[in-house]
Amino acid sequence: MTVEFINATFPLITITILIPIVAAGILFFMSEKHAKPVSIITSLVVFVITTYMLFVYDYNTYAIQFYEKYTWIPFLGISYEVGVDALSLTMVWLTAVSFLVAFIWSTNIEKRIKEYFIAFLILEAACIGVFVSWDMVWFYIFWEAMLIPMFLIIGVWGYAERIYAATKFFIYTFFGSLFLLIGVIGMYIYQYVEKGVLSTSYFDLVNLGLPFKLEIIFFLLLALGFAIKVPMWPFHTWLPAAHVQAPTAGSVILAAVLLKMGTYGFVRFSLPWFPEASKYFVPVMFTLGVIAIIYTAMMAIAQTHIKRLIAYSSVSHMGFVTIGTFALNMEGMNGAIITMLSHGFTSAALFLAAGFIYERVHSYDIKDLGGLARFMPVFATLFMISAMASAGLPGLSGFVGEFLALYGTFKVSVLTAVLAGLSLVVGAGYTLWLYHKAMFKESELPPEKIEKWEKLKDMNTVELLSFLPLVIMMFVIGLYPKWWIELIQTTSAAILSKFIGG
Amino acid sequence: MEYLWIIPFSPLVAFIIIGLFGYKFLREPLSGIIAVVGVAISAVASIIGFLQVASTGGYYNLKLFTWMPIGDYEIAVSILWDPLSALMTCVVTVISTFIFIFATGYMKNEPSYPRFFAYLSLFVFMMLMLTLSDNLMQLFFGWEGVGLASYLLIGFYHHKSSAADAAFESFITNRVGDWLFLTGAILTLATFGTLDYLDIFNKLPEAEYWVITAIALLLFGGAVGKSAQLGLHIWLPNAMEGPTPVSALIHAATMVAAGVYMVARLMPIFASSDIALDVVLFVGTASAFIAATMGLVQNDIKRIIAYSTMSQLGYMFAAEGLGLFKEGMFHLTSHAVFKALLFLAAGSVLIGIHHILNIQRMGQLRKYMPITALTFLIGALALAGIPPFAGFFSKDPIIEGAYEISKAVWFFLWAGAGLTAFYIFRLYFLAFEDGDRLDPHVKSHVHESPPSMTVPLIVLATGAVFLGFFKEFFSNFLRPSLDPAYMPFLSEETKRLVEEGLSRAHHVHLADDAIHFLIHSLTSPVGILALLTAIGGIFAAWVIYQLRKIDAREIARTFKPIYLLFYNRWYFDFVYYATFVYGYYKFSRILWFIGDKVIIDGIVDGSAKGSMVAGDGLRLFHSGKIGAYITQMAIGILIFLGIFLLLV
Amino acid sequence: MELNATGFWVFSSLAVLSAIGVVFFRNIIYAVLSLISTLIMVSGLFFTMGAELIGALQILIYAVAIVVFYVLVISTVPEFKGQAFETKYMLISVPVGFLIFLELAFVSLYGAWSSNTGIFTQELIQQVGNTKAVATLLFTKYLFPFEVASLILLVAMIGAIVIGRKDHVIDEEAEK
Amino acid sequence: MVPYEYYVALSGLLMVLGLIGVAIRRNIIALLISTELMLNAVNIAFVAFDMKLGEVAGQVFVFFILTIAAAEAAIGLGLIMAIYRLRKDVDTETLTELKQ
Amino acid sequence: MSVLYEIVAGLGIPNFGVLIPEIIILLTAFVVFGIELFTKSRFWITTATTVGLLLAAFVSTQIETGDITFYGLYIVDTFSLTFKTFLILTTLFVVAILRPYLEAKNTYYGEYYYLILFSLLGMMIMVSSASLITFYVGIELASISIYILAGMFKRDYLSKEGAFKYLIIGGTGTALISYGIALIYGKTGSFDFRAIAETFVENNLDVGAIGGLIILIIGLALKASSVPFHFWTPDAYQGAPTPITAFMAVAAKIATFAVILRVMVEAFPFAFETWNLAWALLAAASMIVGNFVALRQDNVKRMLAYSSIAHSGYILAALAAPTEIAFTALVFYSIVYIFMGLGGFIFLSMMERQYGWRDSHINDFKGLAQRSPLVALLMLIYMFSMLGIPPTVGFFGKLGVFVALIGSDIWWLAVVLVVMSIVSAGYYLRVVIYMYMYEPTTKAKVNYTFGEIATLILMAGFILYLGIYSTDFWEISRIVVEMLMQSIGG
Repeated sequence: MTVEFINATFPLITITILIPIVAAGILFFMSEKHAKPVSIITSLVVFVITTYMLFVYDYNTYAIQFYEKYTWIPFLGISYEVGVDALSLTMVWLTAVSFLVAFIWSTNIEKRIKEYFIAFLILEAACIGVFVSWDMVWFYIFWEAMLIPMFLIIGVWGYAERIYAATKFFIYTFFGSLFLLIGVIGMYIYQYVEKGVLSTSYFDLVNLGLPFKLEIIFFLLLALGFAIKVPMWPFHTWLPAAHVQAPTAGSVILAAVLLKMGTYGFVRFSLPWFPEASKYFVPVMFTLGVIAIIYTAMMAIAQTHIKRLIAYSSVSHMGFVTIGTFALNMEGMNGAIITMLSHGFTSAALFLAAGFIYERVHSYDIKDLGGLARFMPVFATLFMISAMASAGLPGLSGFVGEFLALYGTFKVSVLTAVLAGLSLVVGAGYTLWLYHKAMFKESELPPEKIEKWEKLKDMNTVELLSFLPLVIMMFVIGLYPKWWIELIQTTSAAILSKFIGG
Repeated sequence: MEYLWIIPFSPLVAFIIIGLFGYKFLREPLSGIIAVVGVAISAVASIIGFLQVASTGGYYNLKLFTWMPIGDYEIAVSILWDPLSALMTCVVTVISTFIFIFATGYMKNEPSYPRFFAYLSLFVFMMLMLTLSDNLMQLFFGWEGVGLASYLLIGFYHHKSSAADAAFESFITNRVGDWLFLTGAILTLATFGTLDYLDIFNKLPEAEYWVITAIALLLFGGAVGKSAQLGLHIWLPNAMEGPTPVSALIHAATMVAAGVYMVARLMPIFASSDIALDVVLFVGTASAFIAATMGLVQNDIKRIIAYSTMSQLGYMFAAEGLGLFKEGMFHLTSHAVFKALLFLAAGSVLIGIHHILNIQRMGQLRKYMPITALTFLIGALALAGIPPFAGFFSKDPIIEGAYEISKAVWFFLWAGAGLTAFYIFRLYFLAFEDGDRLDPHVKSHVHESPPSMTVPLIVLATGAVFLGFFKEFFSNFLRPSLDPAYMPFLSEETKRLVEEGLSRAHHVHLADDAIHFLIHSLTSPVGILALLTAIGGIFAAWVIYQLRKIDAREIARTFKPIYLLFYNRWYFDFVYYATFVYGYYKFSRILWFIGDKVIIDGIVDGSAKGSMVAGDGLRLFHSGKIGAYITQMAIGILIFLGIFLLLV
Repeated sequence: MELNATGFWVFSSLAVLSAIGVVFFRNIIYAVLSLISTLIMVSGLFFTMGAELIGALQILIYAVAIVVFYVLVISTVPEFKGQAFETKYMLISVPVGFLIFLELAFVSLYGAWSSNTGIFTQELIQQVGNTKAVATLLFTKYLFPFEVASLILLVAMIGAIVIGRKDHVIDEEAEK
Repeated sequence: MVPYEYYVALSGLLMVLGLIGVAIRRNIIALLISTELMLNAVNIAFVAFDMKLGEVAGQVFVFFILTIAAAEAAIGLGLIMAIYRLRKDVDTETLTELKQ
Repeated sequence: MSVLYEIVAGLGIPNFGVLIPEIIILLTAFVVFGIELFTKSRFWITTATTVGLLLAAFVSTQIETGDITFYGLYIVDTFSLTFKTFLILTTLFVVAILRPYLEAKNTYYGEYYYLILFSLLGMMIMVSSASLITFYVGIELASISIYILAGMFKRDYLSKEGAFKYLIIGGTGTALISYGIALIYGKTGSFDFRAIAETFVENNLDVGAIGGLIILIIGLALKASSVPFHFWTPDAYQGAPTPITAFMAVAAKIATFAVILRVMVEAFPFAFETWNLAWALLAAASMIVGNFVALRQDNVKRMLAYSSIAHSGYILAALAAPTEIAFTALVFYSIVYIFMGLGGFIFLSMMERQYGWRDSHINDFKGLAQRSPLVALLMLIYMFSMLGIPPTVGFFGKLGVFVALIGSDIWWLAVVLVVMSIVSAGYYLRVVIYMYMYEPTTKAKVNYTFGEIATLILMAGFILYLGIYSTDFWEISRIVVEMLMQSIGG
């Protein structure tokens, strides 16, 4: 894999990472009332910058663009190295959108406002950092740094069992990432011993030519870290716990951005670094992916807690990303990336919807809900679109990625694709089950409750503003995926260059 | 012919306008009018297109824009305008127009009036995307889209549990079919590298037989779901929870017909595989018969018609399985007309008697609603296959053709026809004739429906009467799409392959001309038998329900097991509920508890607890007593020193 | 030489016996007295090895100065009434100790110890005398540690005073 | 001449006895005494090695050990006095407020 | 006579020039002693100590040319100077927060100041030692001063109990170290590291050599509070006045690690296989026991004591590999541990003065973030740094150790380190959880003096700054280790 670099004339990416941190620092010394506007403006600026990058990015040839590199710790061969390719860029952009949405939504937060926004701003910087870092140590720094604010967000602003959930989230992911770290260090040492190069740069580690046995070991070490983050079955149990307890905006970020880090890791590192091991583990990954899709779909339908249901659905969707990635062909890879992007929007929207319902009805239990569609038609419509996008309705974002991933997988393993395709049924099952129970089906509730709900207000401007971008994106991706596929095409090809040649 | 893009997008525009401004600005009459205008524009456009094709022949393929590139192949949003799609589009738009007009009357004073018309427009848009598509992906888009729209429409009264449940059920059941369909589409893409029909057809000779069979069967799986054929039919009767125009729309012309249309559209694929045709035939025949038996004993006015739909769709599939694609499509067309008529008439009845659905509680409605009764009667006669109504000309060729090809199939189709005549007239007699069982309170309000509803009834009734005589026109018209010898877009090789596949229909020699056909069937024994059976069915219904010579309950008691089997819909619903609904849910709950909570979380939380226990255990060594400390250290020294002395 | 060997066996056996006494005498006074005995025996061993200066220091510092401390403290602290030994530790640590001794003995007996590498030689020491040799080394080469050792004693003195004294100031405050 | 190894072994024995003393005694004064015993034991080894090496550096070290033993004894006794004053108790088994 | 004269005359005069920092510390101690004796002015005692320390730190950074002086007993090189500077700075921070604590606890003594200085002097001698004798007296000067400091809490029984346990077990350790030295002396006939290194070569490692080395290692491990010789640590740390605990946990630890590194590398460079394994075992045991037990502590001070045992394990794990990068990692981790350790204990020392604070029980932390966000944030940074989460410097400490271990293929220890790091999350997070996720029981704001808050912010600042840009510290560590390796010839 030979890579070209287009150096940044202006350190745009560094600035993008720094903006939220600086804003958080400033916020620490400001009064509470400034927290909301400052954060929203900050995320808006980040959004504008990343959108600008999205348009300036040249997707015709594969090159790392907006590339910056500075020596950092020469003793250990660590550099500061950032840049984007289409995969990074889409993820960064997804991050920017998700945070913008989360910040807009969070204007209804009343408890410990300043700390809340500081935590989110730092989280934003860390999330962007993960996707743009090409130096493994920096990647790891951002990867881990994001645990701290997320831990606080779940633990401080969460619900009753927040401490258990936050701790579980933290320790579980920490567990995975330490093995990831060992794996990376192992490769780094191998490189030093075999080639005499002391570097943690991605581009130096990518062409190591490891012996097969070592590939397997390192693949497993890295995969453990990524699999927990994704989360793949059977490492998924932290996710429902964390989602259930996290505040709405926290869930949004968790689902939209944090889960992507795991799949991003698989795409970015596992495949190019360990081509042989990746091929070797394809059956395992397919099995896990299919289990994730079907088993967690069953888990989802067994839930009565809205957020837990959506959380399980996330695991299920991530199964598509897994199988798409390990199909090791262009369609699968494009599908995986598009699914990542799409899931970012749909799951964010669904969690917003859950939060919205809680705002109005003060319950997350679908047994307490029913018939809300009648009182809140606008919300019902947006929720319906999100649910359908999540269930993979053609024309909305979810389908594009799933179809491509399925097609890519089908070319490799028919059985996997057929079983994964079953998600069309079971996925629609739990999504509509949720919608059905919460929004329709009014008659099972006591009438006095319904009477109380007559006064429920439909979405206000702020809520609409946070919801709309997501819904628009679902349509944009779903109705015109061509643009996105062209954007990521060269990147997918580059990532798969060791598998499909060229 | 670029104007064809108007056809799908005019309802879409209507949908968007109503969706955005419906509640705020348009409200009651205006939303409906916009919807009607939207669909009417499509209807006009499609009729123009239809006539153009009818006059010039040939086909027209328009690519609107690329949706998604997959490798070298680009999936495009496009229009394929040939006789088949033209016919289907016309049927959809024209029937929809009447249903829309009817709905403006039916939905009067409904609070969610704009929403209803928005959904209707969306539905039509999706249906048109389906019919106009030139590739499987766009077809699937429309396919799923009508699923969504029907979900929304069936669940229109979503505060009612039954409606919400029915919508949910319909969507999920459809999704099972869609799963198979999508798999088929993916297999197609993987095999042929394209999803465009025309390319697929021309590449057919290159593919292996079993691959084509698999593709055909998987795609047919989708059709089974969408057209509510046996196995995935359970949603259809429950879908009657939607407002009646919806039932008419879904059941008459559009959604359920999509499966039939799809099989006809992909005729070369199906024709290339015997097994596929046999499966289509089998499923169609079984559905035709079983649905008819189920319809015999229902009491819900709309459900009876629903079962009849399922049954009639079975006839269409059976026709396709027999290789009689043109006959299948013709039956689809005529069925669309008279089924829409029946449903709308039923809707008119329901408006009149305030939504009492049970036919046992109706009676003598003809007195109060003469137009409705008459139009319903026409529809019923058409359905029963009495000449000269449309149903006769479209259904009888199927039964007679079946006789030429397979006696077993013919037997079930023939028996089904008898049952059809019986149950539809059972409905007619119980509702419109017979004794006066109406609630007196209701009776004082019964009235004939307003013109917005009766006019469509009359128009459709006219259609049901005369449509049959256009048999020859349709046959000729459809030839460039369904007769391999005439199909312009097929390569020679494919033509040969397809003709070989359709050879089973070769010894069926039925007259295309309506009059000749009528004469022929009145002279041939098979034709006479079929006609007599239909009349016999009507007669039986008359004897039992009008004259009351035979007690229906007595028959039920005598054949109790069979009655129960029919009444409980062959226990399909029961078994499905027990396994796929309740069983799946319970199994999921148990799996959640055991798999996630006990095993996985047990390990995860267990390791945390284990650490705590280890901590507590190790704590005990720090007893605070110097003696204990030194003793432990001494042990440490002993072991530590020992290890290294041994290593030296 | 014979004298030295006899001296070794006598002093060492007595040293071990008194050491056992230090450990196992219930009465703390006896233990202290045993300690004195051990120290004197050890100093006797030093003499048998020809280390006169250290032997003398041993008696001076230990047997006289330190043990007096102990006696003083014991006289302040009343008689110890509890059980002298903790049985459970005894059961473990005596055999463990024995095994450690075996290890140490193994090390001592089988270690290949080096001989004569330093500045001094046996002859030289005999020539100038042990005391002179030690003293010369202590005040030349090992002057720095010697100074630090003095500092340690200073610190220990301060420490003993700080810790051992009564906190008058606080007591007064408490009375207020 | 008695082999110097015997002296070293003897030093080990006294060392271990001191260790056992610290482990089993309950009177904190006895603990301190046992510590003294251990420190003393080392002295024998140093002098014995001196004998073997024909050196005197070991004896210099012994001097430092003596100093340190004295210093520790001083502080230890001070602590014992303080503990006794605060608790009126010198039993290791009961002076265990800091534990686990 | 003449022979002795020759010997003495050949020795020459020692170079006092390189001893200026030590002399300054010694003089400062005596000055403080004098002030305490005559005026008892607390202000002047503090000022004099601070000025002396600053001066010493300044001087120690100014010494450029090292030397081996006092007849090969005392070495001043980059290694020792670096550690001395950091030790002096550590002491400075402890002194900066000492007075408010002592006054609040009614345990003020002037003696604290000069005993700390004496202890510091002992540590400086330790890290500068070129001979086992110097090392021995240094470690004893430091230890004995600390015994006293730990037991000086006025009228506080716990302090005495802790100090007494420390004394007895530390005395045992001293005896073990001396015994080890005796055996090594018997093996090599010398106390000088270089002379020892010449004898401890591969074909000469018999029972005696290994026995001596191992017993010395046991003694050192005891001083470094490594399991299973750690038993004094929690008790002594908990009993001692908290600033003194900070001093013990940071300065004494760092000096011990430094001296362990020096002794191992300079005196036993060719016995590395033995001590690698020895330290690996000790490190693993320390990590396991320290972390597991810390998990069940409700007293945060005691928890931090166990955590410091665990950190000994992490740091000593670097000694499992005989490579330059491992030693560098050890030096780096030792140095940066100063910031975390000081931060944590100084935080406790500050909090102990607050109203309603019961001996640092975990419940006292409830809702601290709402009472004083800044203070809670600082503690959060320390906790995450100890846990090793980037962007704090604790991560780089562990990263270095990981690189060292994996670089030498010691996977098992790396895995133990990983698993134990995860276990450690359990108790570090607990503190954060109590601070941030519980409601406060009191509304009182935290009062602090300028010295305390400045120190805490400085520590947190360093942790974050180094978490992002640790290049300079890696360079320092690298140079230090390079010098150390050069002295034994690579």
